[in-house]
Amino acid sequence: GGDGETAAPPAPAPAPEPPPPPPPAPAGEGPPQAKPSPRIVQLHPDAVTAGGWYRDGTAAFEKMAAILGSEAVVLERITYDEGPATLRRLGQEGWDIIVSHSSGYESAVLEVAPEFPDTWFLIYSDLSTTNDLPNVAGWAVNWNEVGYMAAAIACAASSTGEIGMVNSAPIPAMTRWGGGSTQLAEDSEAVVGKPCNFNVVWTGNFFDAAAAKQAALSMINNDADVLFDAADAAGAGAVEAAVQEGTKYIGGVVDQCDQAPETIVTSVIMNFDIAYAQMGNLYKDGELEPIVYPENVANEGILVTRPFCNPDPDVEATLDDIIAKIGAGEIVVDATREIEP
Amino acid sequence: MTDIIAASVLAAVPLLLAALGGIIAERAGVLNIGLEGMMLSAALVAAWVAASAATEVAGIAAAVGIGLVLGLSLGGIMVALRGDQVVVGIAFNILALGLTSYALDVITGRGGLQALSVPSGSIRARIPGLADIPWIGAFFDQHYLAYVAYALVPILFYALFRTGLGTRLRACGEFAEGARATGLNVLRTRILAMGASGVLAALAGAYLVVGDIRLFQQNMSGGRGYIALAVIILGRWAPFGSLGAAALFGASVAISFDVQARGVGIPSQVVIAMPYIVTLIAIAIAGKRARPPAEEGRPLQLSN
Amino acid sequence: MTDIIAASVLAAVPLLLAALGGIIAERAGVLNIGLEGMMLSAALVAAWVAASAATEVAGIAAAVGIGLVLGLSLGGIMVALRGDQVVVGIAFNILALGLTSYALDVITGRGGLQALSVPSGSIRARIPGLADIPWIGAFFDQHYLAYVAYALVPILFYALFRTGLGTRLRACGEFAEGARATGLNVLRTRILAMGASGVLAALAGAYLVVGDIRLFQQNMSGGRGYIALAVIILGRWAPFGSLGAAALFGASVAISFDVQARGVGIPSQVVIAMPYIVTLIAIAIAGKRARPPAEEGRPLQLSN
Amino acid sequence: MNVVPGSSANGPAGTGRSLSVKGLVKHFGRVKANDGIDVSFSSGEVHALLGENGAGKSTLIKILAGVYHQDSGEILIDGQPVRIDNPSHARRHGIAVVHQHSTLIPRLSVVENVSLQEGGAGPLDRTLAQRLVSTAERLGFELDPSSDVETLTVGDRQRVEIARAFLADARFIILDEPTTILAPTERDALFGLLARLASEAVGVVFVTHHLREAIENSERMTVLRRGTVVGHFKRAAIPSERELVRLMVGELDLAGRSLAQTDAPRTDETTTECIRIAGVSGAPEDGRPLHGLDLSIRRGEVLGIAGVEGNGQQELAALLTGAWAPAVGSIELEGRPLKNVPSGERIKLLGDVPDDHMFATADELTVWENVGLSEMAWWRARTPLNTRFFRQVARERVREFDIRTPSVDGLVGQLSGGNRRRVVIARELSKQLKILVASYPTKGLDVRSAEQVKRWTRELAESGTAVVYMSSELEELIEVSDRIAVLARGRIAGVLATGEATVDTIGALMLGATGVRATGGPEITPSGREDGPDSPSGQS
Ligand SMILES: Nc1ncnc2c1ncn2[C@@H]1O[C@H](COP(=O)(O)OP(=O)(O)OP(=O)(O)O)[C@@H](O)[C@H]1O
Ligand SMILES: Nc1ncnc2c1ncn2[C@@H]1O[C@H](COP(=O)(O)OP(=O)(O)OP(=O)(O)O)[C@@H](O)[C@H]1O
Ligand SMILES: [Mg+2]
Ligand SMILES: [Mg+2]
Repeated sequence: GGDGETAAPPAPAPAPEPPPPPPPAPAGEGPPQAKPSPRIVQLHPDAVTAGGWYRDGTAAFEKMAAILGSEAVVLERITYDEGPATLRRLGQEGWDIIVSHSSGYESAVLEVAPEFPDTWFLIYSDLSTTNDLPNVAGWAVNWNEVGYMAAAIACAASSTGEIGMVNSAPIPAMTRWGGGSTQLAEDSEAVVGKPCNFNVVWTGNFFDAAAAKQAALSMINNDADVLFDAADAAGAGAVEAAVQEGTKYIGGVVDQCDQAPETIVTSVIMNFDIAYAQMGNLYKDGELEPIVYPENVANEGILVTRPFCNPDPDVEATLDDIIAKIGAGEIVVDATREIEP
Repeated sequence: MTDIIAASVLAAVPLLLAALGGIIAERAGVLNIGLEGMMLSAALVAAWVAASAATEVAGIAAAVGIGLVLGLSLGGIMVALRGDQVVVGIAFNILALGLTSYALDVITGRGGLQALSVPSGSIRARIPGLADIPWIGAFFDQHYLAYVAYALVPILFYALFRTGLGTRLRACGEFAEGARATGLNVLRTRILAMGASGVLAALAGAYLVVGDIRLFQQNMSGGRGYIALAVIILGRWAPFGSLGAAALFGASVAISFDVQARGVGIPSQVVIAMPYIVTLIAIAIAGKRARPPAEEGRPLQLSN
Repeated sequence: MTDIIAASVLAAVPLLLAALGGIIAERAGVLNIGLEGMMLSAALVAAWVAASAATEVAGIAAAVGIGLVLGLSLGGIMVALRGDQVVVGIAFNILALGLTSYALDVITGRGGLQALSVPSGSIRARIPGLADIPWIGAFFDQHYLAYVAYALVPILFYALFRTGLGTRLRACGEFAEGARATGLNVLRTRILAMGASGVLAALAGAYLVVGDIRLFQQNMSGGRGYIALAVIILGRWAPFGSLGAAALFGASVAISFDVQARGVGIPSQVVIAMPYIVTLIAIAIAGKRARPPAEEGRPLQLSN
Repeated sequence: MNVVPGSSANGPAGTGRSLSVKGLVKHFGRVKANDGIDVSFSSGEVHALLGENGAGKSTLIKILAGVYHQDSGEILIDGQPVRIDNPSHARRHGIAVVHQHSTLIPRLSVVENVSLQEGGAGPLDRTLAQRLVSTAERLGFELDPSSDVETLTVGDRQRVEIARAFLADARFIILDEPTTILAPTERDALFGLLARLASEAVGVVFVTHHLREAIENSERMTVLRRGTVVGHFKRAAIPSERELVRLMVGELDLAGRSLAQTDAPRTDETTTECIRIAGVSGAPEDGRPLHGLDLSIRRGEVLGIAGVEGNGQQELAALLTGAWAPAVGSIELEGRPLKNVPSGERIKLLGDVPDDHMFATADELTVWENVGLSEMAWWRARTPLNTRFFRQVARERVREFDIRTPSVDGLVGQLSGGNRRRVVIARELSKQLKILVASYPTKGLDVRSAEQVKRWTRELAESGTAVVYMSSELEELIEVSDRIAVLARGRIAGVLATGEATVDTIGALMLGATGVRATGGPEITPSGREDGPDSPSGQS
């Protein structure tokens, strides 16, 4: 799995309907009021089966619907360029909550939200700003921590001290992911208790599994013995390389244990459930605020799957220690750090 | 119904602009598969410049500039260096896809944000009398670039078939040797035609940004440059024909979305595949009677 | 070093297979841009059948079957119905992309895992003596389809240049009118060549699945069908030439990954754009001297 | 009429002895290309087919070849009606056609081309090359089976096609204007070959516009006019040349003949120099080199260029028309370097009749567009393009140059070979030219048209244009030129004034040329590179 915003298929994006003239925005009105069972809808840029990111995101959205007593309506394959028109149509149709399950919709949300003050526009995975709009809120995953955790587990599980990451295309989530891993490598003596050398190989896209496999093989050939990826669907190729060469692998975004039970140590995952439950509960209680809610290790927005797919007490002990230190603020993962693509 | 017509027009305009660009190149004997990449690059530039300068027109002008440069450069590779037109075109498109996405990241430089928004302008220039006519009124309630596109149809028709310039351009596309024998500089004509082709493809890209979705997104041309190639064939390499063909594709897009919006349970993949199914069928039907310019796609190999 | 050679071979084999398929079609006068879509469709079928039957060979056989059917169908549209080869090829590729991902959803079931895994077999068939030779040993420690690919190079060379069949095929690609005047059935020859082309493209797709990543992923052909078109040009439409060109592309992939894995900080954009930049430069350089089959890409338009 | 019984031929039993057509009709739209043709060809006989441009000769041949299908009428072999729907039917019936433009595959070797008709899918027949060589020997020439066809001269290609047909047991070999593309020296060789074919019991049919050729080399002769047979003669009863011409084209005004009889040259040293070529060496891409070429052409003169084809004519034409700018040496138009003359101006001043109409017309454009092309100069063309004006001009040209086309809106690709040639000439000759470069302008034209072209050329010169006139017919050159320059191996071997130019003096200068044997006689030309102009170092 990987970040949803990266998986738009290079399929044609037919032009959307023309936007209707914006209705006059009623001045001075606050965020919309909570309703008993609001009409809620979730947008995906790809098929909901296109990867764990969408599948688990949909499942979490269904749980949110259960909290609100609403029906969960999911729109798939809304490419980003169709975003504004789709959001506008949904706004006109008077939906109460529109959750965009990809940060790629950010600009569309910021453009359309002012026209529909009675609708909440929520966005999962990242939001740089709400633009002070009273009906926009975001859940922003701290990608640096994702990379930091993956690298920490990899380093702890490594015997050669060489760990590697198959990266995809240099979009910000992916460069921050690598940035977190780099930081861990620098801190590894102190945090993990042994030095680890971290390398990254870029493949340039999110679909070429064969290229990802080659990238993984090239790191294995250069002595890496634990790998992880930020390559979405193509990551499966890297997993295949690890299976074939008998090296270890840290899953990402969703639990990948099923995929290669002998190879996956554990997975660093997004806690979709907690984020979507938060959306549902805040709305139900009328406490939803137009801000950016952080998703990180400390608030369990980022998790490591337990039990481990391949249990290793030493690694788990190190991991518990790191989680505790992050929670206590003893380890600060730099959220602005990116690797040079 | 008016909605569907309006949606069809919106979808048809970029196809039309790109197809007109393709026609110029193909009539001169160059197969411009690079339309897709040119649209995409121009769209990025349009969004970037419009966002920085906070004025749409600057964006359009910059897009036209980049279109010209790209057209002339690809024209140079394809014509002067005799690079294989198909491979050069496709490689350019893939390259443009990668580089525009990268440039987008660099330009926006924001964590995870993947779009360059154009300052909201008045997106439509409604023509008072005409826009009120039922049904066809939708044609006259569009972004001003749409009117440019409409106007280009008769202009290009006239230029191609009623001026010496156009006749000579077509001579280069039909029979390079013959054109050369009459003293025409086939090489120059073809490269310049590619330049003009790039300008029109750029207008198509700019239209997507300023006239339609008001922002730039990775891969936002979404295959329209390829569909434009089909539009050209269905339109028989003629401006008015392409107008009709573009309208047909536009309508098929609008209708398929309308159907989907009404909740008829067609899988989204099928809806998305629709234009290409339509393309294949249409091309297969048009095939027997289609007569491309005789030199289309051929490297320039003049005897002396 | 052996590792890099092995990696190069792994990357080169599907390019080689697809390029050989492309050569057959182009030598007969048909430009098969559909290689990409054929690879992808065949990869899906290979994964699906291999997974269901739990045997790799069944998957390969099914892929070959679908490749034949696709080749003949596209050949029919391009040759018999005279559909524009470029547009039909591209439209087919985009369609194949959409439909394979849709089929993947349907086959794996909604909510299922987005990949069809092939049961692990012995992925490599090591040839005892040869595989131990230093350096070139890597060539003989590959999946058996790689050996098929190697073998096809001399076989295709022989078939094209040393048999009556191949001579007739080339005649159709060089001068359709002349071939017809000699009494050849150009139409049938070209359609059959497309069938053969589809089979080889399918082998390329099957290799990606059973010989490389052991699973099917949406869009997993990843542009290899397009790069194969460049391989053909660099290889000058000849089997041995394409072997060399495919090796070049394979090595450029392997080396760029290896350099990154060693922690040398080359910008990823350079790495990513590399194959396409290499393509553009190579094509521009090859351009002046490249001599494609004279009829390549031309519709079959015989005087009545 | 005229169903000729089998002749003295002693061909294998059971093979076709006669090939005849009855009431053959073929329309193209409103054009009746063949309008009820009855004719019969016999094996063992050489049969000439004559007729003006557009008379329907090529159409008849293409029907027999299976390229076209007749609208009505029938084809009979030994009196039995046969269907010929495609070229393989024709071959099965033993009919082989050598079209005006070779149907050999250029980038295959000779033996590969021949193997195409063999039908086997497996390994190429290794004995084929040997069989081909011995067939050629039997027919009296040599060929190199392994060379690529694209490297062969047109003459060699013709011979390969003939050998191929013979090897495939063709009983009838039909050649469309085989001599049009040949140098005079090669023509005699061809007729020798045709005679051999006839002696091998093959029925030979050939089209020509040269009456003498037909008279000297055929046993039978059929004259077509406007799609019907207007005359049919046996060798014994062949009428006079003049009578043949009358049959073909009606009364011919041969006044043009006297044109060149004005002995005094109309130009002298004082007339303005129009073109000066000084020390040009080197070769254009894919061309053969010129060596230190110096040439001066004055206004109002026709400078004839003599020489065996392939000795620099093409390169000289490229130089004069600006298609090739030499690195060494200079070419000036009235004192200005030609490369400094803007192409738009060049189009106006310079007429170019290339040596093959295939390379000079845009076949997919209409007659009026082709005629007007030069007028529609890059930046000068009037906008709007006055199509009525251009059509009107084209209509005048069509009348003036006697172009046989249903209308000026017809596509040039649908005209007969000779008429396409006339379109080019009409286009080029109707400009206000400073220079005309005419490369073999009478190639493929019927007698009357060839006379007309010569007359137009003279008229143009008299109006002050400098004309460079290439021809392989020495008589024609002598007739039309004021001076004659002889090209041999990329050099000017000499320049002769009207008085001194005779077939003998010119021939002597040509001897240094590539591809000429000292005798220049009718012996069979050996095939292969050593005699083709392809070899810049061919022996002399
Ligand atoms: N494919 C075609 N379409 C339309 N008209 C045609 C076509 N082929 C030939 N014609 C017409 O048929 C007539 C006879 O043409 P044909 O080529 O048989 O003449 P020809 O006797 O060979 O003349 P030439 O000596 O000039 O070669 C001409 O008027 C020509 O324009
Ligand atoms: N209405 C028209 N439409 C298109 N072309 C035209 C028209 N009238 C003339 N022409 C073409 O334009 C060319 C130039 O026309 P014109 O005779 O006026 O120029 P000119 O005075 O002879 O030229 P120059 O001044 O160079 O000597 C002519 O060759 C003619 O064929
Ligand atoms: Mg003829
Ligand atoms: Mg004047």
